[in-house]
Parts: sequence; C-alpha cells; structure tokens
Amino acid sequence: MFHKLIDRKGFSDLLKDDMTIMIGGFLGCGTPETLVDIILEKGVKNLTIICNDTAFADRGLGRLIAAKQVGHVITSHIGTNVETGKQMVEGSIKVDLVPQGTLVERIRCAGAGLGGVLTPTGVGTIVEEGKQKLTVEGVDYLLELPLRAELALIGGSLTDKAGNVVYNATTCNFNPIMAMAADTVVVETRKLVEIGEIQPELVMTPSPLVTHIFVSEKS
Amino acid sequence: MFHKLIDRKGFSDLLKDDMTIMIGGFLGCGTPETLVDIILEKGVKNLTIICNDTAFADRGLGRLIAAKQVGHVITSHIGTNVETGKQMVEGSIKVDLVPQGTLVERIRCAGAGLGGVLTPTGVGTIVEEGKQKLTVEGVDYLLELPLRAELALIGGSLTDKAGNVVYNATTCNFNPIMAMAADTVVVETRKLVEIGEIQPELVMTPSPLVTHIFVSEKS
Amino acid sequence: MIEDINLAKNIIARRIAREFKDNQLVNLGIGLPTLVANHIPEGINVIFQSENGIIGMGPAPQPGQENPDITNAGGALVTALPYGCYFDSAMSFALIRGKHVEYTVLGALEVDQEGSLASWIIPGKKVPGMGGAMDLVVGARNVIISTLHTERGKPKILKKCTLPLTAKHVVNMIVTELAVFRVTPGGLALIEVHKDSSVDEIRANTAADFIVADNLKTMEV
Amino acid sequence: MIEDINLAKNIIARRIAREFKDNQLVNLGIGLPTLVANHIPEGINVIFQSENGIIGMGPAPQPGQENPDITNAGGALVTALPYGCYFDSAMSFALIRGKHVEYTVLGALEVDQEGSLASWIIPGKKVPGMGGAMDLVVGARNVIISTLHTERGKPKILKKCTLPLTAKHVVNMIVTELAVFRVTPGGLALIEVHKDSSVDEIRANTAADFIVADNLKTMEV
Repeated sequence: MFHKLIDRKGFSDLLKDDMTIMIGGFLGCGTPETLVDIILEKGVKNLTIICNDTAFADRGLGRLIAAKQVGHVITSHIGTNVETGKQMVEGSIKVDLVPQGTLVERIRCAGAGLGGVLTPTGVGTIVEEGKQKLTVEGVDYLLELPLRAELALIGGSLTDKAGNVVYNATTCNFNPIMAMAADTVVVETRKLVEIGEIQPELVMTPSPLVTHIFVSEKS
Repeated sequence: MFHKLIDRKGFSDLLKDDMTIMIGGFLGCGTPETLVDIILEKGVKNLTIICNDTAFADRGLGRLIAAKQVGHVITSHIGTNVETGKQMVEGSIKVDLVPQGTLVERIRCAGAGLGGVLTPTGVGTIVEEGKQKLTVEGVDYLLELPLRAELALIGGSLTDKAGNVVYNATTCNFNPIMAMAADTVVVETRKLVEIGEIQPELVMTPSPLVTHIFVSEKS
Repeated sequence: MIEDINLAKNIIARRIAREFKDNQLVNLGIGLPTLVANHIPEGINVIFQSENGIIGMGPAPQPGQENPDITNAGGALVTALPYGCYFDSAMSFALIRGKHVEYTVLGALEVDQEGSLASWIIPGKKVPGMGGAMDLVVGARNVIISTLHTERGKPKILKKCTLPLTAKHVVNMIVTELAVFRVTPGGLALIEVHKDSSVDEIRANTAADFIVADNLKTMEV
Repeated sequence: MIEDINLAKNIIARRIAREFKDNQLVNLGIGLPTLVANHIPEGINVIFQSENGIIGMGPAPQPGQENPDITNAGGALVTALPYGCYFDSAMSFALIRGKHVEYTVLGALEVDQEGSLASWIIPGKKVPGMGGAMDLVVGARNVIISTLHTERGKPKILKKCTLPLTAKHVVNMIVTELAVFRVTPGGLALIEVHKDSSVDEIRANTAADFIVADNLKTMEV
C-alpha cells in the first residue's frame, strides 16, 4: 500500500548536478541534516537552493555552500554564513535576496496553483526592480511570482508510514510550504511511527504530498 | 491578563444592523450555532454574511436567511437552503457566488495583508466579469481581491482562556482563515480549558487573533 | 439504451473506478460520482479527499459510530481511515488548485467536445452555486465527467455548452453508461463502447462530433 | 552624550518597553531590540512573536532545560510560555503582514525624517539580506526603531536615507539613548529628551530636520 521508505542510496540516486532544491529549516532548526550530509557525499554541483537562510558554514544547508556545490541561492538572509558572502563577492555564487514573507508566499503560490500574489512588501525599495506593480484601492503592491523546485527536502519530527508529517515547535517554519511546491518531496523524519499513531489534527503535511520518507541518522 | 470570556449579552451588544459578518462552517459543520441563535434573538437586519455556503433553512447560519435578516450574502453555494434561492428570485437578498477556493483565498488575502491573488479558477466563465485578467508565463489568471469583515464568528472545538483554538476533524474548514480577516473575532467553543492544557502544535488560531471567547450552549 | 437508471449509474461508477492507480488522491463530487467509491478494485488503495478538509475519507459510519465532526463536502457523516488527516479550506484548495489531486470526478449539466463543462447554474431556474467545482476542474490533474448519456432523451454531450461554464477546456474523460470518450487536442474520441450498445446508438444520442478511436474497446465494467 | 554603550542600549530598551499595553503582540528584532524583553513593566503581559513561527516566546532556557526545537529568529534557543503556540512561515508572515502584530522593534543603519528605514544592506560591504524586516515594517501596526543616536560620531537620523531602503514611510517612532521622536505627517517631532541631554545636544547630533513638540517631556526610563 504505502512504500515510501528510502535509504541513503535511494536518496543519493535522486540527486543530479544543476538541480533546483528547496530545503526547509530556519538557521538550521528543522533542516534535514542527514540529507544534507548525503548531498555533500555525492558531491553534485551547481545546485540552485531555495531556502529561508543559508544557515552556517558548518551547520545546516550552509555546508553545501561551503563545499562550493551551490551556484545559485534564492533566500532571505545570508548574514550568518560567511561563505555565502565571500563567494558572492568572488562571483562564484549568484544570490537572490527575497523578503522572507514574500519568499514563503511565492513558494505557497507554486504549491497552491496560484499565478502570483500582490504584496506591499518591497514597494519603494530595490526589491521592486523588474517587477510588475499594481495599484489596488489606492495602495501599491508588487506582483510576486511562484517559485517551484524539482526536489524539496523536509525536516519532519514525526512521520507515519503513509507519509503524514508532524513538526515539533519551531522546526515547522518553511517545511510544510515547501512540501507542496516540488516535483519530488523527501521527508527526513526524526521518528517514524505506524499508521494510526498520529492524531490527525496534528498533521501539517498530508501523506499524498510526500514522495519518500528517510529516517534521520541524527538524534 | 487574559479577559476574553463573554456571555450572551456581551455578544449581543456587538451586533448592529447592516454589519458585515463572516461565519465559519461547512454545511453547518463547525458553525457557531449559539452565536447564530443570539443573532436571531436580537433580530438585527440587513446583514452582509460571508460564508462557505448558506447551509439549511433550519440549521447553521442559513437560519439567518430564513429569518430575513440578511441583505447580502457572499458565498460559494446556496443549493441546500431553499430560502436563499427563493429570496434571490424575489429580489430581497443579493447573492454573490464565488468559487470556494477563490473565496478562501480572498479572505486569506485580507487576513495576511496581501493585495490580491492570481487564480486560474473562473477564467473563461462569468466569474471573470468585471475582474482584471493577467497573463503570467502564458497562462491567464483572474486577479481576486481581499475580503474582510467587521465581525468573524468562529466555531472552535477546544479553546484555552488565552484564546488559542483547536478544531476537531472537519469542523476546521473556513474557521481559522476567517479568524484572521475581521476587526473583531468571536470564538464559540465547545470546550474551554485552562492555559497550558493544549498541545501548542494543535493550535490553528493563535490567541492574539481572538477578541472574545463564548462557551457554546450546544453539546 | 440502458433503461434502469440505477444500473446505468453503477456501470458509470464501476468504469471510472478502474481508472485509478494505487495511492492516488481522488476527489469525488456529490451524487453519481460518490458511487465510484463503492467500486474500487481490490488491491488498489485510493485516497479520497473531500474539499471541506479531509484526506483519507472512509465510508459512512456504522450506526452508533457517527461523529458529527467528520463530514464530507455534501454534509454527510463519514469516517476517517487510520492514515487520514484534516486541514482548513485554504490548504484544501491549495491541494486542489496546486495539482496535488490526481482525479476529480464530477457530474455535468452539459459537457462539450472541447472539454468545457457546465454544471453549476441554469439561469433563472436553478442556481446552486459552483461550490468547489470550478477549482476542482481547473486544479485536478485529470477531470472525469460522469453523466448519464442523455437526460429526458436529450444528449448531455454537446458540440458546445449552452449554459454558463464551470470551466473551459478542462475535461479529460467523459464516462456514460454507453461509452467512454477522451478529450484530445484533435477533438472528442470515442474509446470504449458498452457491450450492449453500439457506435451507431452512441452517435444518435450524442450531439457532439467525435472520432472513433482505432483501437475502440468494449467498456470493461 | 551617554558614553557607556551598554547603559545607552538599556536606556533605549527600557523606554521602548514602556510603550506596550497588556496583551499586545510584539516582534523584537535581533540585537538591541531583544533587550526590550528584559524591561517590560510589572503587570503588563506582552506576547512575543518571533517570525520563525512562535507566539508566546519566553526567556532563554535554564541550563539543562534547552530544547533544540524551540528557537527564535536569531537561531537562539528560547522557551515557550504556557499560552504559546507554533505555526509555519506562511502563517507567521500572514500575522505580520496582516496587521496582527501591534509593534515591531528593529535596529537601523539609517532612519530618516520621512520615516524611511535602511537596515539590510551596505552595497559592496555588507549584505546580510532583509530576512523578515521588510515584511515586519510594512505589516506591523507600529514600527519603533531602536538605535544609538550616533555611530562613530555620525548621526543615524538623517534627512534622507542614503543606503538602499528596507521600506519607505513606515517608521512611527525612533528611540535613542538621548531622545524619542515621532514621525508625523508634518515631519519628525522630538517628543522626549533624556534628563542628561538637551534639545541643543540632540540638534547637534541629528542630521534631520525636526520640530520640538509643544509638550516636550523628559524621557521616562
């Protein structure tokens, strides 16, 4: 019925050079760290990473940048990872900075089949460059467009074998939104449980969104 | 610290003729029925109601239409309430029919400070009349605008005294989205508990959104 | 023609139920489409979504097991399977519009050879509203229309819908008690015929132009 | 001038903490604004939101009580109060953009007399990114800028920001160790002066035009 579990090799086989990957987490909290390990091991190059922030050079998805595997990052904040700034200055990584609330809405648009969203955020700043501006009832808004990925890597706390995911506390952040906006969705879960063991109202990512489940090697 | 409990009179005092009110529920499931009772008792007139559907003439918020208290309804479905159709034909109620997914996104826009959203739903149908049409990457979308209310009436299953609300099963529907899009938000809760008794990951409506808590008189 | 309407409806439901693969997410409309759930072949697990906010919807509850908090989009009491979960209407329609639902099965007032559908209003007569139908047909990966071939002797499948549309060019497949059609870029294609019917009978009862597929089959029901 | 930077920062934090009323939802930025939480007057319950997805954030955990799943937007471990709850980033920014947050307190590289703010980039030098700041200043009902009055002797409050903006015309109040300003439709208004400072000293260290409010007060700190 549900056969979603994959191992290291199964996940590694999904990875290719030049892929666009969304990775959940907020400064490392809620990031699927074992999956990041496996990307490091495989050494795929020139990735486009969509993420809230580039975390740290030695923790979270920021390790991929330190390993020079990332050619392009779409994110809201790079200040905590010295490598991102350094490579940006060198010209070896392209950085698109997007306001955090806009970033999550753009991902949500892709996941929800919406063509775009009007936000007041960024009006009158350099964020509006190259964007369509619309005025609704006298207020200016930027039209922000959907953002999708080939692969979304999600950090779950508790997952049942069908693929229903629960997120503890602030590990939630971008994870459930990203789980809607990629062709293939892999959840690294800290704990795997049998179907029926999760209170259904706790589920933030319903099982049909999850392609593969990987049991975390981190505590 | 938190003083949000109100009684019948407290709620009744909030009601005025000509108000715009959002009411949660889906064919009556998740509708705050005691609050509807109190609106019936007070007899305020010419209300604008925003709701998923007009439920039934004798159950759910549809009772307000049967009592001729509603001048305008913005909803996705009226087929289960004979009174809505009858009054529409008579010309005594104005009915705006909105696709369900568009309705919930319009309410979400208001609650989330977004100026509008592009949806493919309704393109090529009479739903597009009077609306701005935008083409993004070759696909046509309708620009749908925010929808707010003065008052939102929410049906909660479990609420703590701070105002954190949990919704059981399919009682959820429009409730948490409407709780973000009104000046005053009243939750009718089936069960009231002390602060600390709710698992924080279960909360769908965080306490600051809730103005008043009313303990339901229904079982 | 198949005169027994109940038999006809069950032929349609049974045929549609054969379309689904294991673990696909499916949304069934109210009425005829709901019957499809009774005919899922053994060994296939179809995951049912209902737009009021549930995935993993099960059958109607046994007497005494009713929970008024678990309903479907028709307002009927249902059950949830052990892998089921709940969410709000924003998430529900994000799933629907966002191409996460594999199939939607809906009824029709009219459906046409261009894949356009009319199902929500007969102006001046009947105005139930579109509910979630407009989002479902635009958002689901596959749109199957389940309909009796004719109503009061009149064809339901037309050259062009005359009633206000639910959506334009969205239908992938039309299943009646007599036939299965696919909407293709080249027009409507008849791909299956019920064993008790014939291409001639279908032509006589269909107001649309259609081609007969080279590999025309007998409807497996 | 107040030379002790720690003292200066605590003056700012203490003054800002007096702005809040019971049960208001407040988002504090990283750095100086975080200090505000230490100075909330007794009897006032301020509800802290952090944009990574928590309402009801409490203080840093006691040693041995750390939970790596509970962090703030700066990545630091925090606690949750009994009325706390969690949500995803879409909900978090819906709360922020949707005017559900009463106050946001943020630092500044520059802030100007029109209420515009620059806080996220020094082109060619330092590019941390805007994080949630652009949404916070556009969405919160009240925007308070907490900043030392000068940096390396140079005024932080300008006629017009020179760096790329975080947002235009959004700041309501500026609090420094010397003064409190309100941004009004008529321009910047000096409304409070620290007891050890003076209007002259403030004028000498402010590069913006401002009017002195009729009812100019001593900063209560």
